Amino acid sequence: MKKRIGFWGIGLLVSLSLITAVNAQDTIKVGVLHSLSGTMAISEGPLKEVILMAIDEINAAGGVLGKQVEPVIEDPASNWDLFAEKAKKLLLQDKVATVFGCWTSVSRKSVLPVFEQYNGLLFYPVQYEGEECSKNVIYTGATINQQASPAVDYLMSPDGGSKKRFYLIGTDYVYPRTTNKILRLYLQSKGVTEDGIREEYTPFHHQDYQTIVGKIKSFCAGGDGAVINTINGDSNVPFFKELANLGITADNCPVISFSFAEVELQTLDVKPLAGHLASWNYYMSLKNPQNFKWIKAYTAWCEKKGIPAKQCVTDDPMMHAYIHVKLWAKAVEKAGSTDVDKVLAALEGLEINSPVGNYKVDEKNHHTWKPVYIGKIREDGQFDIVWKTEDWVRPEPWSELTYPGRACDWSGDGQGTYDMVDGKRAYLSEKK
Amino acid sequence: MSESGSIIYLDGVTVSFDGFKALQEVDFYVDHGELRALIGPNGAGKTTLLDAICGKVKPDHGRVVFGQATELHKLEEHEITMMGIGRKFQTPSVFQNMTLFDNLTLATRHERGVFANLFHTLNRAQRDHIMSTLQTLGLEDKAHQQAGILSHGQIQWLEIGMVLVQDPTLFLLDEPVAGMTREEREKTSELLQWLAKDHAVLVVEHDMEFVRQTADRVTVLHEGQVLCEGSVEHVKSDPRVVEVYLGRG
Amino acid sequence: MARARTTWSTANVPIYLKRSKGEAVLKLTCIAVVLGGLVGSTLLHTTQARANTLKTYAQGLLQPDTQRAALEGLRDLGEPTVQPLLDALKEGALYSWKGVVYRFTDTGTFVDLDGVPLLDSAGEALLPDDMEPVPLAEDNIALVRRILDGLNLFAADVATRKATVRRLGNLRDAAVIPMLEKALAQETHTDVQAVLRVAMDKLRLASPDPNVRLETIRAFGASRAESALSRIKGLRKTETDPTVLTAIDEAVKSIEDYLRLRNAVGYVFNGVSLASVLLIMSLGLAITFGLMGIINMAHGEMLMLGSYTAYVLQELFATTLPQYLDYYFVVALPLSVVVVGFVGVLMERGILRFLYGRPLESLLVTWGIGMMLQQGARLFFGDQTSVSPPTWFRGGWEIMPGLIFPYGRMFIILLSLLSLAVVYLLLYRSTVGLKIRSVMQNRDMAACMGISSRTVDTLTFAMGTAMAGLAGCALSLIGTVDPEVGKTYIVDSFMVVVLGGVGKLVGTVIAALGVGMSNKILEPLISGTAAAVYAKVAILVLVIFFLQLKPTGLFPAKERTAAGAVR
Amino acid sequence: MQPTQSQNMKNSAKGTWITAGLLVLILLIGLPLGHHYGWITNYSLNLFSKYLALAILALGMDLIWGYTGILSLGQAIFFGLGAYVMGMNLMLESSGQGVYGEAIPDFMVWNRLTELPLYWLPFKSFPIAVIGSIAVPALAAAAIGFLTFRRRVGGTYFAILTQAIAFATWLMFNRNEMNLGGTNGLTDFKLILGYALSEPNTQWALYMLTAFLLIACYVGCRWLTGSKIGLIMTAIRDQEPRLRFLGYPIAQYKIFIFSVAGALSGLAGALYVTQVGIITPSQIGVLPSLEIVVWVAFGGRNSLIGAMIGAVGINAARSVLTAQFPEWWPIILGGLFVIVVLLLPNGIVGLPRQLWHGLRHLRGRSSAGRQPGPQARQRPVERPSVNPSTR
Repeated sequence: MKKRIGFWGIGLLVSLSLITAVNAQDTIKVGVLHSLSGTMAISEGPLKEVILMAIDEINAAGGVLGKQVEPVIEDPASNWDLFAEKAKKLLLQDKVATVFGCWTSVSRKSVLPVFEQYNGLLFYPVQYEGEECSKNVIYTGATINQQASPAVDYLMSPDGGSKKRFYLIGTDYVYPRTTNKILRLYLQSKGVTEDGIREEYTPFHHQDYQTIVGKIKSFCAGGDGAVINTINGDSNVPFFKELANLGITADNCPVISFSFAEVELQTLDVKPLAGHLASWNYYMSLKNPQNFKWIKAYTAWCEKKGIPAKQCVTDDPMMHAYIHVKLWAKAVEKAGSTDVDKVLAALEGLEINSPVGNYKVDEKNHHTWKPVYIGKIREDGQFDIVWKTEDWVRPEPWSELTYPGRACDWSGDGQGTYDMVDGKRAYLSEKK
Repeated sequence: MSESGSIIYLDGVTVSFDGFKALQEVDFYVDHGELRALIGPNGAGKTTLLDAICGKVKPDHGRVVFGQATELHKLEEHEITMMGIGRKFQTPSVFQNMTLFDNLTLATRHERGVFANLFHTLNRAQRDHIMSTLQTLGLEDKAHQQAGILSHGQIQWLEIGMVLVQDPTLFLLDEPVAGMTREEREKTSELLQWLAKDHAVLVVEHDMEFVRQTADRVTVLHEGQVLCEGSVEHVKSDPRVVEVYLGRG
Repeated sequence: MARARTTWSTANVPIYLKRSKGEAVLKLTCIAVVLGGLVGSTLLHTTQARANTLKTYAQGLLQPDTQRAALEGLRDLGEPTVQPLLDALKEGALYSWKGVVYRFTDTGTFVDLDGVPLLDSAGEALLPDDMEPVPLAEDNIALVRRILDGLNLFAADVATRKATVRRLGNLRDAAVIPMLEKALAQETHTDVQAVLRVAMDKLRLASPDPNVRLETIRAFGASRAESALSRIKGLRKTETDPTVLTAIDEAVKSIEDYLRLRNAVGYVFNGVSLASVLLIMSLGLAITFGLMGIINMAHGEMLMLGSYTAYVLQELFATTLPQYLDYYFVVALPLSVVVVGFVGVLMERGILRFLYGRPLESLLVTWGIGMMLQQGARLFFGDQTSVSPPTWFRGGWEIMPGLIFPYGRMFIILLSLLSLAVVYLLLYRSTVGLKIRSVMQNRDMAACMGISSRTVDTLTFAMGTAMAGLAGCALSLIGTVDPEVGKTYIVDSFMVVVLGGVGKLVGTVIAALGVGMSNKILEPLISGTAAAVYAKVAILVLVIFFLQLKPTGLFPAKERTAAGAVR
Repeated sequence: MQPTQSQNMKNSAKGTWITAGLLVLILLIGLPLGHHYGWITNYSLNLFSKYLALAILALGMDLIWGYTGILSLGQAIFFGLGAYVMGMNLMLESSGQGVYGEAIPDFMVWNRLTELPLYWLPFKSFPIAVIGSIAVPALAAAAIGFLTFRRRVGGTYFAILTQAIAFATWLMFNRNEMNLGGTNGLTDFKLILGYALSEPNTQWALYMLTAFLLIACYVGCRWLTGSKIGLIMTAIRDQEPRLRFLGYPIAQYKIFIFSVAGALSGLAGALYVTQVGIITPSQIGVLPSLEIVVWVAFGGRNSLIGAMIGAVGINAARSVLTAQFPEWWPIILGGLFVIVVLLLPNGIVGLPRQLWHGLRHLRGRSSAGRQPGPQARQRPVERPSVNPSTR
């Protein structure tokens, strides 16, 4: 039995070195770090597809800097701890030029230290809570002012039913908590009274929403109430079923959701959700030529990959995931190198044509500019656009409400997040 | 005979398992240095009486008094055992995966608390005691073999041995000779008589033969009550006993 | 040039950039056109002319500064034909190309106002890159909305009408009352009429005439309409007229009294409903654990299999005979019992019977099996699927105004009672049950009496799992169908079994009720953002402390050595 | 069957030192050398020392389950507690370096806290954190044991209860109101005792420490199981009632062993968190607890070496397999459970002996070598009583 320890040790090391033995000189390696198994696979799987599709298109057009792009796919299996481990592997062993990946804020937070330590580059495609601005991350997803606050404004407008009371319900993790922290201030700034705001959090996979929906019903009874829903994943099903059963409909108590889109809807029983709202930067049903072309391309890709038509839908994070590959390629060409710092510099203010029309990386804060749409859920799991911002919205990683005067600048000799202290920038990094 | 002389004294003890009264209002005592046999048909409550003494069951009411004034029914099993009451069970229960020696090591009289045993190792005296006990049982050559391999009779002895090394003041033996050959029975009987010299022994036994050659007093239980008590002859001549017990062979 | 907008929010000020476009000249011409259009619309009235005016207004939409005028024009035009145009404008599907206005359609083509698609020479849809999207100015959105509302009030679709009315009713803007009155006059559908009246009542609360307010408030107080409560309370702050004030207080009181009562009833129902869920889950466990001493850690997964049976059948019906889609559930219920029961047979025959008398081992093995089943389901069905209940389970029975007992939950309550009865009869009133119990108490003796203990074991275990299957099928009505669905209630139902004590059904029933009720009574009591969780935890803690008093549960098995717990 | 205790008592000393020596050779000399000459990357070494930390956890599980026969489905609680206590210290060590640049950990900022909760304060000091990461879980274990064992809640009931407790703990740790980071748990550590955790040297030192502690724990456990306590543990597992009527206060012993196991788990947690750099509630719940069981069952539940092999082996396998075909990992793990319990009652280290037994009496009383669980039906010893001509 003593031999066995050695045996295992050796066996382990061999197998590890085997994994690391990936070699191809004349390609540019990029990492894809999305859960392909576990609870997040449902959402993250399609992202991998569009990323590969984008890489395909790039390679077909001759690659970047004349080299082919070679994706290295890792599966962290929806396990936060594995994310860090896999990220390390991608950066240290595969030496990838950039990584496209992560969905949940948890996973992002757990890989962040890795990327900062080894000066890697991560493109993060999902809408998130903001209050972060890493040198090594490009956040293409919406910040709160690009999704949540427009949603509130819509609900408070006569168009949205001029709501005065808001029930904030979410799954208990960083995204809903931070979003609601900011929304609360935002609502107050809009004259919503303390008793007009309710906050509640349920665990992941929570199933029993009887009591909560009961509360919501009486909260909304006045007809001036709305629900802001940041519940994650499968819990939405019992939640909306309960709403439907208790006869809470969109026209007396609309529920606006931030964390599920077409892909998730395809898997849910949509009937009880129909009529309720969502806020995104992109919908599959957007009526513009670029989107139409993109969807066509993706449908073709689905057929090629044998993805059933039912699951072959596009949504906001997919659009961002697709676009940030294109952004990266464009930036690399512009910089003439895959060196992270050069690419980051090239990305500043980079504009690109996307399925939501024009789209650009902010000159300073590593986030992106895009329009915001409010969509009404249809029975077929698609959305009717009921409202859109007049133009693209500037990303604000730091909300004025929580941190007045705080902003983020990586351009030139910018050092990231700073506070304006009597007209001068005080960078947080200097505090450390 | 007075209570003061008794080592164990049951005072109106009743034990019931939902409804069924295994013991009703039993008054019963054993004197120092006495070898008492407890007989009776199945379900008479013999085992239950031993259980009541060593705390395996708690009486619904009544007192179980040990020595002068210790009320056993208020104590935990292990406390009762430490008072000096050793029990051998009807179905032999020894540690089959341990050697005989280890079986006895566990039984050897010594502090039972965790920290007392954390660094405890047997001293020479205790080792000798264990070995000599094994000798008296004629098992010394198997000292370092697994108990599992012993014959049924030997297992009985081993368990008796485990009670021996606890060196209690009162022995409770439940059917010690069940499944033994005649030789083994005689040997056991000798052993018990030798024990009775300086201990009180309470034996539950079906085998009248064995009882006659071993016990000096006999108590007959029937349906949870003491039917009669006395020398083997006296008991045998009692018509009620004949009726309920011997009558049925 | 960048143009900072402050209408967006007072506190945080995102900036909306506008890409600079449009020369002054073009603007001027547009204004001219619009004015011309306005004139035209007032003069000519032939349909042809209308089409033209529509076009001219559409042109007007292109420029920010002429947009409003154009919209107002369209409003006065008050025509169904403007709807597609405005919809397109609202959702950003309106484009201009070479000065012509186009809509981009779902079919991926541009069509002009007459619906003529824009095609290239080959007849393919032409998608020029220099198409200019037409932005809708922030401050015009409300106007567009209003125009569309005006049209929707008379839309063909009832649901649309209702929705529009409700929304207008919530506007607190007395100005819309005439709109509604106009609609009411023309409305034929009774439901919509009712909705219209309520909406108007609500709006009347804002009426300047105190008497109007008074009667409206009294009406609401009498009808105990919760919907008006917050509105009336709000009124209290501003109201000056004393009589109205007293009316308000009375109304508020009567409504709130009613609500208190209603909530109480509601909590009880929730409790019972949860209890029934726990019961139907625990029954199976009670059988396998209580009778066989086997902890079936795969019980949750058995439940999952039940749910997936329902799911698969739904898909089958949806593809093969969609017209009977609703009846899939009728088939699913018994089938899930059969399927999962069969799985139970396999488990028992294949594995568990080698582990009798070693409960810990069987616990681990069943957990392993559960793990495999769970992942198997994940691989096969994907991660999130869900069953849509048959139409007759949608909605619920409004037992008292504003309190609805969902049909789905009521069904589960019934089902749990039913299965309880079945299990009871089977175990205690049938020869099978007699055999089962005899084997469980003394298999050797039973064997002597010619009962095949092996068959009985298999049967009993299968029965346990079958119950789980039934539960799963039923729970798919109110929850998700996913590989982890079993995890949701499994721990609670283990608690129920432990609490109830093995071997006695009544224990299980009472424990289920106890846990369910106390959970649902605690949950509202615990305020804060985590009631659901804390209630759950509290229950677990309570159970643990309860076991301090009665380590063998409420109704311990009546044997001389209480099974398992005390040794 | 396991080697008899008395042989253990005699041989344990010798055997222990031999195995310990071998472990030293492999873990403290072999691998570091390999690393020094660059055959083993930092990454692999770091990974491997994570396995070693988990091996300590497995040792604890083996004590309570393998030796004492008490199946606890809540060991991960104690692992988690240790990890969180240590994590709190690391968190505070690198405070002010978060995204917000505030003195308190980031998650507290978005949980609308302004200063540190009281129960965080003590763990500012490293020594207290170290002691705490062992003491806190040990106390927790003692408390649970006190509530259950004293009332003789055992066997499956104990398993279910611990499972429920694990579940409740998991729920609680997921709540952000606990101010322990909710689902995200504690992460983004920068320093330990002022050394940068990302430094290869620090990681090397941590590896050496882990390996050393593992060996120390192993020796400790061997000593414990070899001592009289070891006898008593086995006795509790095989014949609890008998032992009680030998006058042993069983509950005391169970509580003691359970706490020791808890302490080991806590230590493991503390080492784990420093090297993996994140601890989340997902490491606390029912699932991880049961995984620990399968490590031990796989390695061999009557042997400490077995437990360690199980832990390292299965976790190594996980790293490899989740990289190759992740979606199959749970199925493999579940399959392992079934196979091990059905076919390898003594795990892989027991395999040779088991085979030998199998050969010995072919009329496969395959019950040989099986440990009857605490609740096992007494196998009646029906053999004709031989003539005791022993004199």
